[in-house]
Amino acid sequence: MLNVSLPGLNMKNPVMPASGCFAFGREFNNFYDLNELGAIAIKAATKEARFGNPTPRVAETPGGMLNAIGLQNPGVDKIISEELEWLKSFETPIIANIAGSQIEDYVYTAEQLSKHSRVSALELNISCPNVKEGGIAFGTVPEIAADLTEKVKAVSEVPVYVKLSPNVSDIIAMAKAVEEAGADGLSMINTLLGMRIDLKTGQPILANKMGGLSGPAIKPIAIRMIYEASQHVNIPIIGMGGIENADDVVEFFLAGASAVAVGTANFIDPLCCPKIISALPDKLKEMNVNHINDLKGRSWRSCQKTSSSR
Amino acid sequence: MLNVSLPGLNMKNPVMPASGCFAFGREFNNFYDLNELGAIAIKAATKEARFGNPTPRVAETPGGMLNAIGLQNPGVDKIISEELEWLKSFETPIIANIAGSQIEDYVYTAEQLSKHSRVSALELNISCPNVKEGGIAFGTVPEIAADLTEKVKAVSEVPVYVKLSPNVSDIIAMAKAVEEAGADGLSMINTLLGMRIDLKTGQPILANKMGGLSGPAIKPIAIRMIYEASQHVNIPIIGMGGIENADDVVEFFLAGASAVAVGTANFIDPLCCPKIISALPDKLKEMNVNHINDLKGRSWRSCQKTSSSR
Amino acid sequence: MINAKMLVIQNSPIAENIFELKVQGELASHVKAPGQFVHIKIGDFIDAMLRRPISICDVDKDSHVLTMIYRTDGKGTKRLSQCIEGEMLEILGPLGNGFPIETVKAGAHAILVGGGVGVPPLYYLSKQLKEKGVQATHILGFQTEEIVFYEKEFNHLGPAYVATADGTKGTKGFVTDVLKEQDFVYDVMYACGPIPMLKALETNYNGKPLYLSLEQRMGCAIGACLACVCETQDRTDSKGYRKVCSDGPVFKAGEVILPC
Amino acid sequence: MINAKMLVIQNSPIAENIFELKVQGELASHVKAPGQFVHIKIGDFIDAMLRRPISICDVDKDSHVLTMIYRTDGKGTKRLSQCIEGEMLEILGPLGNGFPIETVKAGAHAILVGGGVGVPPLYYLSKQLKEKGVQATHILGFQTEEIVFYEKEFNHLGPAYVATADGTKGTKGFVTDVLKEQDFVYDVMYACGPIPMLKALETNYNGKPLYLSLEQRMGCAIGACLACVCETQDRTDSKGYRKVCSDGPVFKAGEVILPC
Ligand SMILES: Cc1cc2nc3c(=O)[nH]c(=O)nc-3n(C[C@H](O)[C@H](O)[C@H](O)COP(=O)(O)OP(=O)(O)OC[C@H]3O[C@@H](n4cnc5c(N)ncnc54)[C@H](O)[C@@H]3O)c2cc1C
Ligand SMILES: Cc1cc2nc3c(=O)[nH]c(=O)nc-3n(C[C@H](O)[C@H](O)[C@H](O)COP(=O)(O)OP(=O)(O)OC[C@H]3O[C@@H](n4cnc5c(N)ncnc54)[C@H](O)[C@@H]3O)c2cc1C
Ligand SMILES: Cc1cc2nc3c(=O)[nH]c(=O)nc-3n(C[C@H](O)[C@H](O)[C@H](O)COP(=O)(O)O)c2cc1C
Ligand SMILES: Cc1cc2nc3c(=O)[nH]c(=O)nc-3n(C[C@H](O)[C@H](O)[C@H](O)COP(=O)(O)O)c2cc1C
Ligand code: FES
Ligand code: FES
Repeated sequence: MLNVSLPGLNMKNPVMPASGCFAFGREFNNFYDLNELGAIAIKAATKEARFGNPTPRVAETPGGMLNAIGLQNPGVDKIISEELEWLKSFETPIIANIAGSQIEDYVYTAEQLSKHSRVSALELNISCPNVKEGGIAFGTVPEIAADLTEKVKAVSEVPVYVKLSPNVSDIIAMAKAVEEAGADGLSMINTLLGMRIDLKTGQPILANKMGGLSGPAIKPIAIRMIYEASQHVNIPIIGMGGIENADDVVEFFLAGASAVAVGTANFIDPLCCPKIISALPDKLKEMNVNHINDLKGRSWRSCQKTSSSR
Repeated sequence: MLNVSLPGLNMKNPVMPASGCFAFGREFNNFYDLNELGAIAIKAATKEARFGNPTPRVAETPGGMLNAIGLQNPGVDKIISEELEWLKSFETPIIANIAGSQIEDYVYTAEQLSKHSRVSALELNISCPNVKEGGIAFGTVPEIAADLTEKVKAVSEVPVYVKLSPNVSDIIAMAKAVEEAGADGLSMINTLLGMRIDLKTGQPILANKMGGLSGPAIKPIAIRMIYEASQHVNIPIIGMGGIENADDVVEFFLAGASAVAVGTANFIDPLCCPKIISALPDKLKEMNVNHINDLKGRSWRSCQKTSSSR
Repeated sequence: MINAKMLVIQNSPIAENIFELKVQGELASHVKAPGQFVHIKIGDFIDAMLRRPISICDVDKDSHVLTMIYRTDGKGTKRLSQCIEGEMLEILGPLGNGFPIETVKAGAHAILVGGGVGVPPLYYLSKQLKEKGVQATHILGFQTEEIVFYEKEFNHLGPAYVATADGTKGTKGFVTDVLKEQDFVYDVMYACGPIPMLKALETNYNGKPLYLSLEQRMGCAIGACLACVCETQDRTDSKGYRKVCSDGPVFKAGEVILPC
Repeated sequence: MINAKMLVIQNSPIAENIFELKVQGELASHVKAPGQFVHIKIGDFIDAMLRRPISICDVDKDSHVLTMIYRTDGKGTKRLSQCIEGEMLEILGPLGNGFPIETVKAGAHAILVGGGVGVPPLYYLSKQLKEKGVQATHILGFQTEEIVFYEKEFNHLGPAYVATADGTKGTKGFVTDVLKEQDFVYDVMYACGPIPMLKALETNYNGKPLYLSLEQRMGCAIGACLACVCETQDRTDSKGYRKVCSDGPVFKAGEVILPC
C-alpha cells in the first residue's frame, strides 16, 4: 500500500531523506538499514569541490532553522568514486542532487552522474539561496530555469527532477516552464530565504548572513505551492518542507505530491524516516485508504468534481 | 528612549498593533488604554462594505497561523463615521490601512481617509493574499505597485506607507519601485501565502483554501526582507512578522526597521502590546543603548563601516 | 473579561478522551451567564500557538472554581490533558454572552439539548434555571456509551434522557429521536452541539424560543479579528453578520445562518 | 551511538545559572572516552526545535548514570532547566571522539585547562587519567565567584587552581595567568573552553601535546549536515576540513583553524 512509481524511481515507500540533510547516508546507516528507505536524495554535487560558507552555518528559528552550508561537497568526481561506490551495497534508488553557478557546470555534473549505475534520477537544485554567484536567477526566472532544464535533459541518461525555489511570486509559472522544458518531475520546496540577528552582537547569526529556512514553519507554504503546481503540471511532485511524521506525509499527498522528502526532521530524530514509514500503513488504514496513491491530489480533485457537476 | 518619529507619525514608542489584528481598538480598550500604544494600524478599509470569505477563516500551523478573513469591513464611509469618530477620544496616531481591487477604489478610499483629522498616515495594503479579484499583481509587480503608489500619493493629504508582500522573488525591487513612486515609508511584511489540509476531510481547512501565514514562523523571512530593503531605500520601515516580545522588537530594529507592528501575538495575549512596550526600556538598558533609534540598521551599518575602512 | 493565570486543581478523564478540568482564580467571579466560554493558552510554546475556546461547564463563585469539560482531539487539547494539578493556566474569559435566562419564569419548562462536547455548558445553565425555579429536562446525545458523561449530575437537576448513535446507551439514535418520542410540552429550548443537530432543531422549530450555541474556529475570541463570523439570516440587517465569540456563542434560532 | 530515552534523576542548580543534570539509561554504557558529548532533545515541541549539544561530565557505568553540567542561556537550556526528576529526556549519544588518553603513560603529568562550561568534560577526563595513574593538575577559569563549580570535586583528583576574571576567587585573571605564574612541568595538556582561551593556549604551544575541545553550532551532531566544520590548518589536507561533531570535538593543536 506504500509503493510508488515515479520516473526513474521505483520506490517501495514514498519516503526519502531530502538532499543535504543526509549527506550520503553513511551516518544514518549506523541507525538503520538504508534499504528501508523509498529512495535517497544525496547531498548536492558541484563540478569542483567546495568548502562552502564560514561558520556558524545554522541557526534556530521558531518552528524551523536556517542553514547556509554553501553547498560544501567533495566535487562530482569524488562523489562518484567514493560515495556512490559505497552506496553500491544498497538497493535504494538514488537521486543525485546537482548544483552549480553556470549552466556548463550543471551540464557537466549531470552528465557524469547520470551515467552512473547507482543514480536513478537527477534533481536539479536551481534554488540554493546560500551561494553568492549566480544561482538565484535559475530559481526565480522561468525562462532561465527552462533553459537550464533543457540543457541538462539533453545530456542526462536518467529522468530529471527540478527542485523549485519557494522564493517566487508565481510558482505555477516556474512549474510549467520546467515541465515544458522536459523535466520529468518536480521537487518542492527548497528553503525560503531568511535571517536571524544575534541580540548580543547585533550581527546576523549566520556567517553568510542569510540562510535557507526549513522545518515545520514552512510546511503551509510547501503545501500551498504543491497544491497550486500539481494542478497545472502532469509530472509528479516530490513534496518536502517541514515533514515530521506520517500525518504530514498524508497532507503532502492530499495536496498533490507523489512522494515526499524529509529534511530537517532527520536532525531532530535520526530515526525519523523509518519511523514515518512504519507509521504510514496504520495511518492509511485509519483513513480507509487502500494505497497511498489514492490520496494524491485528493484535496483538489474532489473540488474539481464538485465544480464540474454544478 | 522609545519615542520615534516617522513621516506623519510622532510615536511615543515604536510599537503599534498591526492592521487586521486589532479591528479599530474597541475590544482591546477593555484591556488597556489605547493611548499607551505608539500608534494603531486599523483594519483595512475598502470603498464598499465587504463581508469577506466564508468560514473557517483561520487555521493553526507550526509556529504560526493562516487567515483568510477576506478584508471584511464596513466600508470607508462607515469607518469614518463610526470607528474614526470613536477613536477621537484617544491621542494615539492612527494609520489607516487601505485595500482594493482596482486603482480607483484605492484612490477613492485614500482620499476620504487622508482628509480625516484622526488619520496620521495611510498604509496601502497591496498584498492581501486572500482576495480573489486582482490584488496579487499590485503586490508582486514593481511597476504596478509604483503606479498605484503614485496615484494614491497624488490625492493623499498624509504620508503614505506601502505594505509589501513577501510573496516575491525580489523584495528590493519592490521597495525601490514604491520609494521612487513617492512612498513615505514601507510596512513589511504582510503574510505569506500558505495552506493546510484537514486530514479528516481531505480538504483545505480554510473555506478560502489558501490564507496568509503569520506569526513567529515567518519572522526570519521578515527580518531578511527588512535587512535587504532597508539598505536600499531611504524611507523608514515599519517592521512586522511574528513579533512576540521586546527581543523581537530589537531584532527588527537591528535589521533596519524604524518602528514595529504586532499582529498575531495579540490573539495569544491581548495584553502583549503594552507588555512589550514596558519591557523595552530594560532591554535597552541591558544592551547599553540610550535610544532605540540607535539600534536601527545596526546589523548592516557596522558591516558597511568595516568594509569601507578596509 | 480578564486574562488571568488560574491554578489547576483537577484535570482528569471522566470518559473516553473526555477530561474534566477544574481551575481556581479570580476570573471565576466574573462569569455572568451560563454558556459563556474561556480561551485557554495551552503552554508557553509556539506549538499549539492559538488559544483553545472551551465552554464553562460549572462555576463555584464561593471557592472561585471553574469547571470545564473537553475532548482531547488535536494537538492543543491533547497537551492540555497533560497539564497537572498545581500548574497555572493562562485563561482569558469569561467570553461571549451565554444563554439568556432572564425572560424565563419560575415554573416554566425548559428543554436543554446537548450533543457530545456541546453538553458541558448546559450544566451550569441547568443549575441557574433550577435556582430560578425553572424545570429543566435534559436530552444528551453521544456517539457511544464510553463517552457519555455527567448523566448523573444532570439527573440531579431534572430528568436526563441519553441517546447514543450506536444504541449502546439510552435511546438509539439522535437527540431529535428522543424529542420525537417524548413530544414534550415546553416553554423554551436551549441547545449546544454539532451543527447537524442544531440544524435539525432549527428545522423543527415550533414557535417556542430556541437558543443555539455555536462553534467556530477562532483567532482572538474577543471580537477583533473577524475569524468567527456568521451571516445573519436577515439580509437587511445593518451589519449582515454576527461574531460567534463576542455576539454569541448563543444565538436565537433564525438570527444567523448556521455554518456547514 | 544510540538515540535513547533516559530517566532524569537529578537536575538542580550548582552555581549561578549552572545546572547539574543526571540521567540514567543504557546509553551510559556506550561512552568510550572522556570529552564525548550528547545531543539532547529539549521537548516534544517545535519551539527550541534543534537538539542541544552538551558534554558528558561524568559516567557511572555501574548505575548507568550520565552527569552533565550546563549553563542556562537561551531558550533550549532554560527549558532544560525546568525538566524535573522522573521525566524522560531523549538523548543521542555518545557523540564525537573525545580526549585521547591511550598514549599518556602512568606517572606522567597532565594539565587540564577549562573555562566556564568548558570545565565539565575535564572531570571525567581527570577521573580516567587518575585510573591510569596519570597525575592531573586542573586550571579552571570562570568569570566570577558565583559561577564557580566542581572545585572540590576536581581537588579530590589533583590540585585545582581557580582563576576568575574579576578576581573574586583564586587568581585574578585568566587560566593563562595561572599557567604563567606556576610554570608547570608537564607532559600533555587538555583544554576546553572559549575560543580566545584555546587560541591563547595554542599560541603559547611549547611542543608538548595539546588537545583542544571545540564548540560549534550543530544541526545533526552525527556528521551528516556539515553545519559544524572547521578548516584544517594544513592546506594540503585531502579534505581540507574537519567536522567538530564527528571528527572532534577534540583536535590536536594545529589540526584545525580555530573559528572566531
Ligand atoms: C465557543 C466554543 C466553546 C467550546 N466549548 C467546548 C467544550 O466545552 N468542550 C470541548 O471539548 N470543546 C469545546 N469547543 C471546541 C474546542 O474549542 C475544540 O475542540 C478545540 O479548540 C480543538 O483543539 P485541538 O487542539 O483539539 O485541535 P486542533 O485541530 O489542534 O486545533 C487547531 C485549531 O483549530 C481550532 N479548532 C479545531 N476544532 C475546533 C472546533 N470544533 N471549534 C472551534 N475551534 C476548533 C482550534 O481551536 C485551534 O485553533 C468549543 C468551541 C467553541 C468555539
Ligand atoms: C560539543 C559541545 C559540547 C558542549 N558542552 C557544553 C556543556 O557541557 N555545558 C554547557 O553549558 N554548554 C555546552 N556546550 C554549549 C551548548 O551547546 C550551548 O550553550 C547551547 O546549545 C545553547 O543553547 P541555548 O538554548 O541556551 O541557546 P540558544 O541561543 O537558544 O540556542 C540556539 C541554537 O544555537 C546553538 N548554540 C548557541 N550557543 C551555542 C554554543 N556555544 N555552542 C554550540 N551551539 C550553540 C544551540 O545549540 C541552538 O541550536 C557545548 C557545545 C558543543 C558544541
Ligand atoms: C542543512 C541543510 C542542507 C541542505 N542542503 C541541500 C542541498 O545540498 N541541495 C538541495 O537541493 N537542498 C538542500 N537543502 C534543502 C532540503 O533538501 C529541503 O528542500 C528543505 O530543507 C525543506 O525540507 P525540510 O523542511 O524537511 O528540511 C538543505 C537543507 C538543510 C536544512
Ligand atoms: C487575522 C489577520 C487579519 C489581517 N488583516 C490585515 C489587513 O486587513 N490589512 C493588512 O494590511 N494586513 C492584515 N494582516 C497582516 C498583518 O497586519 C501582519 O502584516 C501580518 O500578520 C504579520 O505580522 P504578525 O506575524 O505579527 O501577525 C492580517 C493578519 C491577520 C493574522
Ligand atoms: S475570534 Fe476574533 S472576532 Fe471572533
Ligand atoms: S552537526 Fe551536522 S555535521 Fe556536525
